Amino acid sequence: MQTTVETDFGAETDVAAPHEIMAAAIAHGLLDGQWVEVGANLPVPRAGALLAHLTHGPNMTVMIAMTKAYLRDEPVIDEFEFITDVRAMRWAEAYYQHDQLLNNQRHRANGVFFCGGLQIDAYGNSNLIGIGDDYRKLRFRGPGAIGTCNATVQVGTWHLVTMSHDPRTLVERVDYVSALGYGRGERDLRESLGLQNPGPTSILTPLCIFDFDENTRRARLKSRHAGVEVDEIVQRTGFEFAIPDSVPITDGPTRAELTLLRTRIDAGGALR
Amino acid sequence: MQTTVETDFGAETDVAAPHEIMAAAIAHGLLDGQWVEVGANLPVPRAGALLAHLTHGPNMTVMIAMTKAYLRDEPVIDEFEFITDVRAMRWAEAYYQHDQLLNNQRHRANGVFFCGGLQIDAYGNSNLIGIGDDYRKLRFRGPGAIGTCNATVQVGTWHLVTMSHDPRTLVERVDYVSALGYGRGERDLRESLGLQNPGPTSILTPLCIFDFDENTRRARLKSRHAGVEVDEIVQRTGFEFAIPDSVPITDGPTRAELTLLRTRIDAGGALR
Amino acid sequence: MSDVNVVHERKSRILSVADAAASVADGMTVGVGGFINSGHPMSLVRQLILDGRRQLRVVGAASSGLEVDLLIAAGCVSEVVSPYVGAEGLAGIGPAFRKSAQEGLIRVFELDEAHFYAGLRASAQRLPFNPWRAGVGTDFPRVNPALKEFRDPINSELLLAIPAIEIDVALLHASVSDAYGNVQHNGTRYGDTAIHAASSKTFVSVENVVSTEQIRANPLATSIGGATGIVRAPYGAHPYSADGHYGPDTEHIGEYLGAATSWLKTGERRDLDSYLETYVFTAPTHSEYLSRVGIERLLTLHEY
Amino acid sequence: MSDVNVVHERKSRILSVADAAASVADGMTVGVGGFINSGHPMSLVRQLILDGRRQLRVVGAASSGLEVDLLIAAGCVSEVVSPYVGAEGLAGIGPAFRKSAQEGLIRVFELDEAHFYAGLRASAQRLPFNPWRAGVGTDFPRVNPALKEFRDPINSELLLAIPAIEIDVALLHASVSDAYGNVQHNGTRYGDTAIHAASSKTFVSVENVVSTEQIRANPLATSIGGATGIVRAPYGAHPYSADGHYGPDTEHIGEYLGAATSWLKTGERRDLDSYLETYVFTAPTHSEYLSRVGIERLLTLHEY
Repeated sequence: MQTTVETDFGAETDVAAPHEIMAAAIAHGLLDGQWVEVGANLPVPRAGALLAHLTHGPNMTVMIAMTKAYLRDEPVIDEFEFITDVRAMRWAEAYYQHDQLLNNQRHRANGVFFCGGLQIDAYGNSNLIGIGDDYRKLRFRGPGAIGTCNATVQVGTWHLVTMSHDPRTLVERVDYVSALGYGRGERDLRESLGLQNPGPTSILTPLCIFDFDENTRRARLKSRHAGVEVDEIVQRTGFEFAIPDSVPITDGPTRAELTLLRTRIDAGGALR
Repeated sequence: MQTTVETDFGAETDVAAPHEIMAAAIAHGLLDGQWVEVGANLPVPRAGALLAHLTHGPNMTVMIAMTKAYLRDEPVIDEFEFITDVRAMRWAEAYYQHDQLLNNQRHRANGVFFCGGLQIDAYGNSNLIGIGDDYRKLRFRGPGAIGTCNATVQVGTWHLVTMSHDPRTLVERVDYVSALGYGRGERDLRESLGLQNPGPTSILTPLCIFDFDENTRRARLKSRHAGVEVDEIVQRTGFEFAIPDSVPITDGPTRAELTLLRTRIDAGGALR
Repeated sequence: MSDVNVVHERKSRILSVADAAASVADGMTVGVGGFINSGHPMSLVRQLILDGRRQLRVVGAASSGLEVDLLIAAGCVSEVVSPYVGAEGLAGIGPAFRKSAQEGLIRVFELDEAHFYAGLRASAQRLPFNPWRAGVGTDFPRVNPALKEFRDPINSELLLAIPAIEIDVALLHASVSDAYGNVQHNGTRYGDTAIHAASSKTFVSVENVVSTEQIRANPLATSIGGATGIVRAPYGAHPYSADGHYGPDTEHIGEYLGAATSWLKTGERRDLDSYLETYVFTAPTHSEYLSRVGIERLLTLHEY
Repeated sequence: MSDVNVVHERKSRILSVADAAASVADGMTVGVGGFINSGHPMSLVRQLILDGRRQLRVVGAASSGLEVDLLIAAGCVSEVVSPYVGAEGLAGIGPAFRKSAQEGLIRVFELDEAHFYAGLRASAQRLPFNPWRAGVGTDFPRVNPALKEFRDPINSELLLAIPAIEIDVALLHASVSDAYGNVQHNGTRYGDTAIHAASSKTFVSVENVVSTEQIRANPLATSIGGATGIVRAPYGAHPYSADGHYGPDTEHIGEYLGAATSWLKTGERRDLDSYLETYVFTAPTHSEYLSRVGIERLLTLHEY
């Protein structure tokens, strides 16, 4: 699989940027018919979801700025700075009143969610609460969990995602678990807690993709993005992880996908 | 207080019918600013609520066919056979989506409710479930409690009301309590159960009004409608009740109220 | 980019009455929307009878009408979950409901409308239960032990635990939808969206299928943003009203009531079987049913 | 019948910013509507600061913006109930929120947005709690012991009990209302109706007061059918957007953020005090505030 593609239309360069590779990897993992949130100010998951929608997801339910949208007929899809941007409303087939959305979780099992974190750990737990041993005196107070605690329980499939591949973010153990991954790797933890999905599928970063060992539930290297060496990943990761004998290159955008990204989804170039 | 009034406008006769007296008694007990349901196919509470709205209740919130309405400007207010009659929508200032209404009980404390029953007992309990000792083999299966169990807990004020003043309806003890009044008269029963209002205020019938003794919580005769003798009430009631030395006549409609009833609220004559 | 952008097209969710009803199997829990004399998905209800469905747990509306009574009369029902089955002034209590409950032919999941929505909400929230206060001190937990008294874990107050009412298939009727399941009701929607939220699948019959552009012109009106399937059914709520389209056909409702009441009073099913024969078994499609009713009658219902 | 029919007239619910805010006393729980950078009732928020309110328990939106940060910066707040306080791309975390939480100047009622709505719903339903599953196995019950793990009374599944979030006064901003408190939002309404349902009183500032006839033309749009009071406040959400009226004033938001970030980074309040002086204390009415912002700036915000 070729990840840097040559193209002479729409792109300033024919090499996919790391964020474009992340978006393509997200898109390739999405299935037609799934329900996916397109957050504001989260350009990579946004682009990945829209890329899937435009390529193989005509029946995906795309939630954009709290509206339900079908965007395959839009020549260029605006990027919004704010989730409250009313420009999304012109596409709306329905509104998601926020409190009612949170009341209606049964149909969310068809959903896919991308969970960020101040810290993400080796067992796929996420922390948006803060950093520091004493909760009453955090060294760094986070913004709060938003809806990550709940979404990671209600959707059918979820991934962790970070734009900061560094040892402060990717840690052995989060200071506070605000979204539960695999705990400390206890066997059948999520099942015993009655949580409906099996846990996070992967951690997506600008360098690589981790998945989780079926037995230990620890993150392990699944693929590295084109141009990234394994050593760099090891150095910039705060937890130890298994490395397969041969580390494949992440399945990045095809030429046509890169053009779609650059001309219709990310015309503003947020990913480059 | 004069309950049969002479009038030469709008009324076929100047004597208030029993149902008109009931409606007036309901109206006199309602306060401006209260929230009151105007049910379909419940002509007496409907007329009472509307009479209060037209006379002294411009700030009452009137719920009619699941809409919020202000009806003082309507020359003649239609009577609906069905709660689903969309003709009410032309007055709607808001819709009450039924499931959301049932989610929003905090603001209902300002409400007044009229609770019917297959049976109503001496302690103000109501039964809409059925009649018979064996629940699995009822002699008479009722329609179900609808929302009476909940409404009689959530509103600030409520009354029992029946159109059938007979010993089968007004019984010593209901076969099944579907809306709780004062139980068997236990002291502080409702308070100990955490129920927010103090219990039913009265039982309204075509013959009389009962209220409840502050100590025993049993129904006692409060007033008789014009033309009704106490003996008749005793004979047609299935429970024993205290009778004051002097039984006042129910405070029926004034001449102006009777005209309002007959010309604007009950033009079809359902109460006569 | 034609290689990636035109392969798949958005799938229409429109299907036939029979195909929608085929999602219902014997023994399932089926939700039926509307409210008393309005908004019931009657083409789908009749199809369940035609299909000979048995042992259904029927979750009616918070106030159910005679659509539930009809299913009982046709022998499809083992249990009814609803706080009310009747027809207001036309019939205080559904006759087949009354007879079948009295004789133990069906079970009644006895509850108040607040419990009803608490149970639906639990299903929508994927919870085993929701709490409710009203009902403590009444006979509800005695006649329906599934409503369990408990002490709340925070203040130790006495409450009822209402178990989740999980619906396999919801059948609703609405004003319009596009081909992709974006449904818009007229009016207050009754409890239809709560039934939908509690259900694994939702099929909605509609008076009109409209363009997605029309849906997008007023997204606030979209009551269900993605029904499993949409059934074309003009007059689909007949003999009940469809808000903004037509009123109830009280004469036809009276015809059913007469037949069902005769069964209640005499034990004789002849009138009821004749009703089912005329309006279901020998009129096995929605259009045949409407022909049987007659266009003249239908045209009289168009006011408000 | 004139003797009975004209005595009382329907009371207008329109009142001034100051009179609405006067319902808030020190120590109360105050709900503030909107969502991140949109729809906050800023004339009312500034009035709380002007009035010198202290020790407020502030229930922000499920995603709160800098309106909560501003109240914290002004010393009004003892506790924040919100799953998020920030400004998306403008500021990942509210600076005054961050500083005050880190230094123990405020408490944070730590919870997820699902818990937030479960707690609001409990208040609206007059229940001591509502259950929720997500959160078991996380650190939420440890850092916020009010979220209590328990076994459900039906299946013994492990759940969290979320206590009722009871609000004394809710402050919201919407598009229009009539004089009688029939409020209509544009757009999705965010969580405003849930905050209203959990509150004893609700005051709503609106861009326009409209006739009841206009309200009646589209009752489906009525989001709150009877607010306690209505405040006339064109540009009332500034510097945040008001859906369908104007976009956010990112320059003004940046001015606040710079001042608050300076306090966070240096401990020096000078810029923050200067902001408060300029836009609150020396501009004590909504129109004086808007004059300070300047009509030229306001007119640039009218797109979409």
